[in-house]
Amino acid sequence: MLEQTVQIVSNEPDPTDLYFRLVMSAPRIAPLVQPGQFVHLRIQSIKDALLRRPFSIFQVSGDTVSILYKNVGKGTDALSRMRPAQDLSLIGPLGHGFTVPPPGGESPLLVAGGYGMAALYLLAQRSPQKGIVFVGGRRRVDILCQDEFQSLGWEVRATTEDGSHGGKGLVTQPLLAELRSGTAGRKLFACGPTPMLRAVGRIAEEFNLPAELSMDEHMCCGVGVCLTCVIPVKTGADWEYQRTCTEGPVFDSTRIAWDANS
Amino acid sequence: MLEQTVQIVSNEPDPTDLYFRLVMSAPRIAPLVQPGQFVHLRIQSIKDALLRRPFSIFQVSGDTVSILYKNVGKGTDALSRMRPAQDLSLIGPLGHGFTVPPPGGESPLLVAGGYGMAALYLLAQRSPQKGIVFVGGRRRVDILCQDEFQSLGWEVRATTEDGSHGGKGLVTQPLLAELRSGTAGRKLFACGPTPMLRAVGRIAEEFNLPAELSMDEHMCCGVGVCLTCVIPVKTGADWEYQRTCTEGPVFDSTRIAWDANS
Amino acid sequence: MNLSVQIGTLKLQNPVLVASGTFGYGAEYSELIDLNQLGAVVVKGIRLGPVRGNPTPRTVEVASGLINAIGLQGPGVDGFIKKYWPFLKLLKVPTIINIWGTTVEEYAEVARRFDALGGVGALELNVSCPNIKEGGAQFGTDVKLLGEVVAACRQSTRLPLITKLSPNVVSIAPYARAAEDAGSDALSIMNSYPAMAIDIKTRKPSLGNVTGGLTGPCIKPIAIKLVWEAAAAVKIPIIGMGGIQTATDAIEFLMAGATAVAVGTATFYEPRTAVQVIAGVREFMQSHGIEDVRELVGSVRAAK
Amino acid sequence: MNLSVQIGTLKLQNPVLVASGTFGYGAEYSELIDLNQLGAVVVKGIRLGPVRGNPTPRTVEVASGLINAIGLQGPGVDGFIKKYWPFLKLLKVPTIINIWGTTVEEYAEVARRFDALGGVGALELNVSCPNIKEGGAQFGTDVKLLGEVVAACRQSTRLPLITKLSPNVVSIAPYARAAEDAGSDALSIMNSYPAMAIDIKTRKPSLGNVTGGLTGPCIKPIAIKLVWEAAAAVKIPIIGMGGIQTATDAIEFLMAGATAVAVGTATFYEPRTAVQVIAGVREFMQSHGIEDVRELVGSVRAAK
Ligand SMILES: Cc1cc2nc3c(=O)[nH]c(=O)nc-3n(C[C@H](O)[C@H](O)[C@H](O)COP(=O)(O)OP(=O)(O)OC[C@H]3O[C@@H](n4cnc5c(N)ncnc54)[C@H](O)[C@@H]3O)c2cc1C
Ligand SMILES: Cc1cc2nc3c(=O)[nH]c(=O)nc-3n(C[C@H](O)[C@H](O)[C@H](O)COP(=O)(O)OP(=O)(O)OC[C@H]3O[C@@H](n4cnc5c(N)ncnc54)[C@H](O)[C@@H]3O)c2cc1C
Ligand SMILES: Cc1cc2nc3c(=O)[nH]c(=O)nc-3n(C[C@H](O)[C@H](O)[C@H](O)COP(=O)(O)O)c2cc1C
Ligand SMILES: Cc1cc2nc3c(=O)[nH]c(=O)nc-3n(C[C@H](O)[C@H](O)[C@H](O)COP(=O)(O)O)c2cc1C
Ligand code: FES
Ligand code: FES
Repeated sequence: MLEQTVQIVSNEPDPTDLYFRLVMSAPRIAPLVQPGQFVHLRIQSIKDALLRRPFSIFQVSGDTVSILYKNVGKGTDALSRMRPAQDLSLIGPLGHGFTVPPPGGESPLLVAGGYGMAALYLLAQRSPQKGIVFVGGRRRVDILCQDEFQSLGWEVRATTEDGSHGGKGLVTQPLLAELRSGTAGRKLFACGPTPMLRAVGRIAEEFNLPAELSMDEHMCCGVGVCLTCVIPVKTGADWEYQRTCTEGPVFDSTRIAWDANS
Repeated sequence: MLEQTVQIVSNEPDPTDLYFRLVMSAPRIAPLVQPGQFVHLRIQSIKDALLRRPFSIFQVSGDTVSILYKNVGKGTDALSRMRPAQDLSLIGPLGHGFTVPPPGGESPLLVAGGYGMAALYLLAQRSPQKGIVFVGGRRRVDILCQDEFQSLGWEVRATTEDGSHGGKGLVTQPLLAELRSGTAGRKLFACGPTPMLRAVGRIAEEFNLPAELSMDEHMCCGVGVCLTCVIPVKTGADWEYQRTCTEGPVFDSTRIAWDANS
Repeated sequence: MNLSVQIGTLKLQNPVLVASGTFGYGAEYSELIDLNQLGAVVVKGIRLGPVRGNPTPRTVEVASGLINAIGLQGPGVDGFIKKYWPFLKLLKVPTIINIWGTTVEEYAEVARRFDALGGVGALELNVSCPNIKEGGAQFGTDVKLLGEVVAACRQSTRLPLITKLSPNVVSIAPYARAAEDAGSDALSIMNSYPAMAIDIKTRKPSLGNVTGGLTGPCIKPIAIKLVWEAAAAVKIPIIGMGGIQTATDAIEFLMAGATAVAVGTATFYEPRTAVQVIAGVREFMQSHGIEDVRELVGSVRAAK
Repeated sequence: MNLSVQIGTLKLQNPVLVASGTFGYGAEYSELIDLNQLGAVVVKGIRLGPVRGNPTPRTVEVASGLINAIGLQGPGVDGFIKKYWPFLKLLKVPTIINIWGTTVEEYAEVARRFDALGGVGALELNVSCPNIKEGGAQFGTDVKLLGEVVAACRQSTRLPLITKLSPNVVSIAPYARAAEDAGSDALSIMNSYPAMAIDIKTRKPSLGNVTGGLTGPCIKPIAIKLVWEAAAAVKIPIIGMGGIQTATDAIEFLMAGATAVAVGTATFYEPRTAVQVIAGVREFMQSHGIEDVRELVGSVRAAK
């Protein structure tokens, strides 16, 4: 974990101006990155707002680290207005990421919702086994980096809720179809909105498969001191709150005490 | 008084990057301006700070209004980073300005300290009588628009505290010298830091001359509702607080109750 | 679509007011906004006689806020009636008069005077100005005194009475109830919070009065909490204020339990804030299919 | 040039601490800053047994600030000693332990346990957490209970005792004096201020706990005022905190009467804040020819 002032190399919108790819020059941080880790960015130009914003590390290439973000609010909006050569303060890499499947190990099935795809790219890239990535979104624009995954030699099965791209429906439907055709030696890796993660957790349980889920919780410090980002995690018969920024964001799905908090 | 979103035409620093001339396109406001009035600018890019900042109107030309400002803090610093074509919200023209000498009336002597010169330019331009402008500053760079005043046909007598330009000393020294050579039909108009204004007030009293002083008080609303910007003003034998943003900034020097507040 | 709300017997065309002390006596902003669009105009605090106010500096800007120590400068009842009432009484929207005194009797007398004036929309009792030594604040932080001052005003006027509570208390509920029990028709929450700043260059307090009252967006989270608690404690309507800049802020207050809101400090930097807030509330209602603004009031608690 | 200050018998190499709950148990930030540069490390509040904490969401960002309702999640005394103490006891700078309980006896017992541990720099009694129903806050808003809890801890330990006062009172002076009279060696001012936010999209409180505590730059003017008032009321040193982001902020607290300061929320967005503040205070002293940081303490009042 380092704090570094990084320079923006590029900050490109998709055709709908909704998702952006931000490439930063971060030579000391790039070599340390593990799949599923994130960076914590300070966006100085947000009016009145102080906190950093967490983003999964999308790609690492030489000295650069990139993220793929959605413009959803004041921080991401201010970020979207930043230009090459401007500076950002970055803390990273942070968090406990995905377990890269060992050579000859389980065959990975990735499940992504929306910008969750970004968090899975490095895993796909570094996994010795190629597998299938199931991606879902509301509309066509929410299916983010299908080409990149395909270039890595992965099969992509896309679904959209409005049917504008791939199958119509939820990402878990083609996943279920695939698992019904055989589960031996499979492992699930998922990142996306909490309801999707929960559904993937249930499917893993049903098919008795291992699954690693990258949890999406609001964060504040990003380094484990403030205890904002906790989720209930089983400890024997009981449960406790653990931090998604340090113990996570990736948790083994069997450890999550989904109903503890309600 | 209007509130208008105005576009920046230019925002040029002097060679020392300390003073800036900001020209704005403000077609509805420009025709209304009287000498000594000011505008109240909202600088959206100041981090965490909310209030508008007041600046004397320096020049009016066609559809444009300009100010001459010194970079002294977070607001003026943010302003100095703004570029042509960017927008500002402006309220103006505000305040009660200088009385333009009537044709054939008193011969005006202007006294300016630092950016106080900006507030006096329109008066010099619109005055049917030309006169002398006494300008003072700490260093050469603080003598701001000598050329412009000379182009209007005014005589400029500059003093700097360090002697790097004009006479060495305070602006009141050449003023006193001039008044000792004759006072008949003279009137003083001054804008600058409070100690200078006070000295000018004393001189006016000593020589029994009329004087209009543009008072420099911290402002908040700029339009007379918050009662931030008050100075003690004589009312018969007593005094009351009056607003520099509405009753002022220009006051007749004999009306100011300098010692009331202490 | 209904935006109107009721404060005691006073009907407001919409729930967005301006806060006392941030809108002068109405006329000042009339060149910049159409006052008749507001829910009501609330004027700067008035006591019986004229008040000179505090020495300068009187305000200082802080992070997302402002500290002020104006010291309730004002013309007194007679000065107000002479100078400002002729303009205000012609407005189509009601004028709410913010009043204060240094004794219970003075409050009551000022109330009587405005009752006699005729045409006043309501009286707002300021028992919570932190910037005056001899008045205001002690009434707002002593439950018994608060009850007395409200009761005395209640006996002096039939105008709707709004009590403006002090935020500077351990718990606001007893004060809210004391005002309700003494006959207040509504509560205003909150006034500014006691605060201070120092200029490290001059090594002096930034304000002539040393301490002042904090307002602006920085206090909104405190104000929301106080409105939330007071709304659970009383049945009378609450006018919520503290840091409102946008319709979102205003709706937050309504959902917390306020029946109306007031825009204060934001007017200083964006004079059109109150009218923008009205438009924004209307838009929100439209896009959410809300027929009556009163459906929003307290809707967070209702949803629990 | 002297930067060191004294809190009871505890000598600090400089007056800049980190605030409890914003620095975990020290180790977390050790990769980003050199902890041995700090005046002291102050750890997250600890009670006798482990505490699960509040449901999420636990923090929400507001204008120039943060509201938190963590609910004092923690490992309890034994868990802390096992998991975090081995790291902390090796630091060259002292560790101050922030403690709390739900009864006077529990406070005293926790104090005894840390007294017995050996090597602790000081204890900070948190009597002011707004986010726990059964504990904390009621001790901070009741002068008598406050005196009792401080006295009980005083009898349980010879470690320097710092009482962290609640800002949520009408006047802080009586509380400051009660803590001093009961044997507290110093005061910490201030804890977070009760606050709330609502998400108008979901129509729910933004925090799982409904209400929380406001911190960050937005509360600095409130904190400065409280330090200013407390400093006039007591002779014991004050640790000032609330919204410190820069050396200028820290110096403002010192001038108001604080002997030391703590950086809280700012660490979350700028982990190096505390070390930057130390460097900035040193620079200010240099450029103003100040030999001893204690010359700054209370220098605004002294200048009056
Ligand atoms: C570990 C982690 C990895 C992330 N990776 C990515 C990524 O690769 N790409 C990406 O676009 N976003 C990612 N996010 C989400 C991203 O952090 C938020 O979208 C961002 O902080 C919103 O900031 P804002 O100021 O624009 O929005 P705000 O104005 O603060 O909020 C706008 C909306 O976003 C919601 N929001 C705020 N924080 C989060 C959050 N942490 N998760 C979900 N919703 C949130 C708010 O509740 C609100 O509805 C990640 C979050 C976490 C915790
Ligand atoms: C009627 C009027 C006309 C003015 N005309 C001009 C002008 O033509 N050109 C120009 O450069 N400036 C002018 N000023 C001053 C200008 O408003 C301030 O310099 C500006 O507001 C500082 O903002 P800031 O955010 O940069 O400084 P801040 O960071 O707010 O403060 C920096 C320093 O400036 C001081 N300061 C703040 N406000 C004022 C003020 N009103 N007067 C003096 N000092 C202040 C502060 O005390 C502080 O020491 C005028 C002020 C008034 C009241
Ligand atoms: C400069 C100023 C003057 C004020 N004067 C009064 C007053 O005379 N009477 C009163 O009850 N409240 C007064 N207030 C308090 C406001 O009415 C309001 O309660 C407070 O500012 C909170 O709202 P805001 O954060 O939107 O400003 C004043 C506030 C400010 C900033
Ligand atoms: C997330 C968070 C957790 C906190 N936890 C504690 C705590 O355990 N004990 C305590 O006494 N204060 C706690 N505080 C209060 C801080 O120590 C400090 O008093 C307050 O944050 C004001 O300083 P700041 O504005 O610099 O943050 C906490 C504050 C925050 C933001
Ligand atoms: S975000 Fe602070 S502990 Fe995880
Ligand atoms: S600045 Fe508000 S009255 Fe003058």
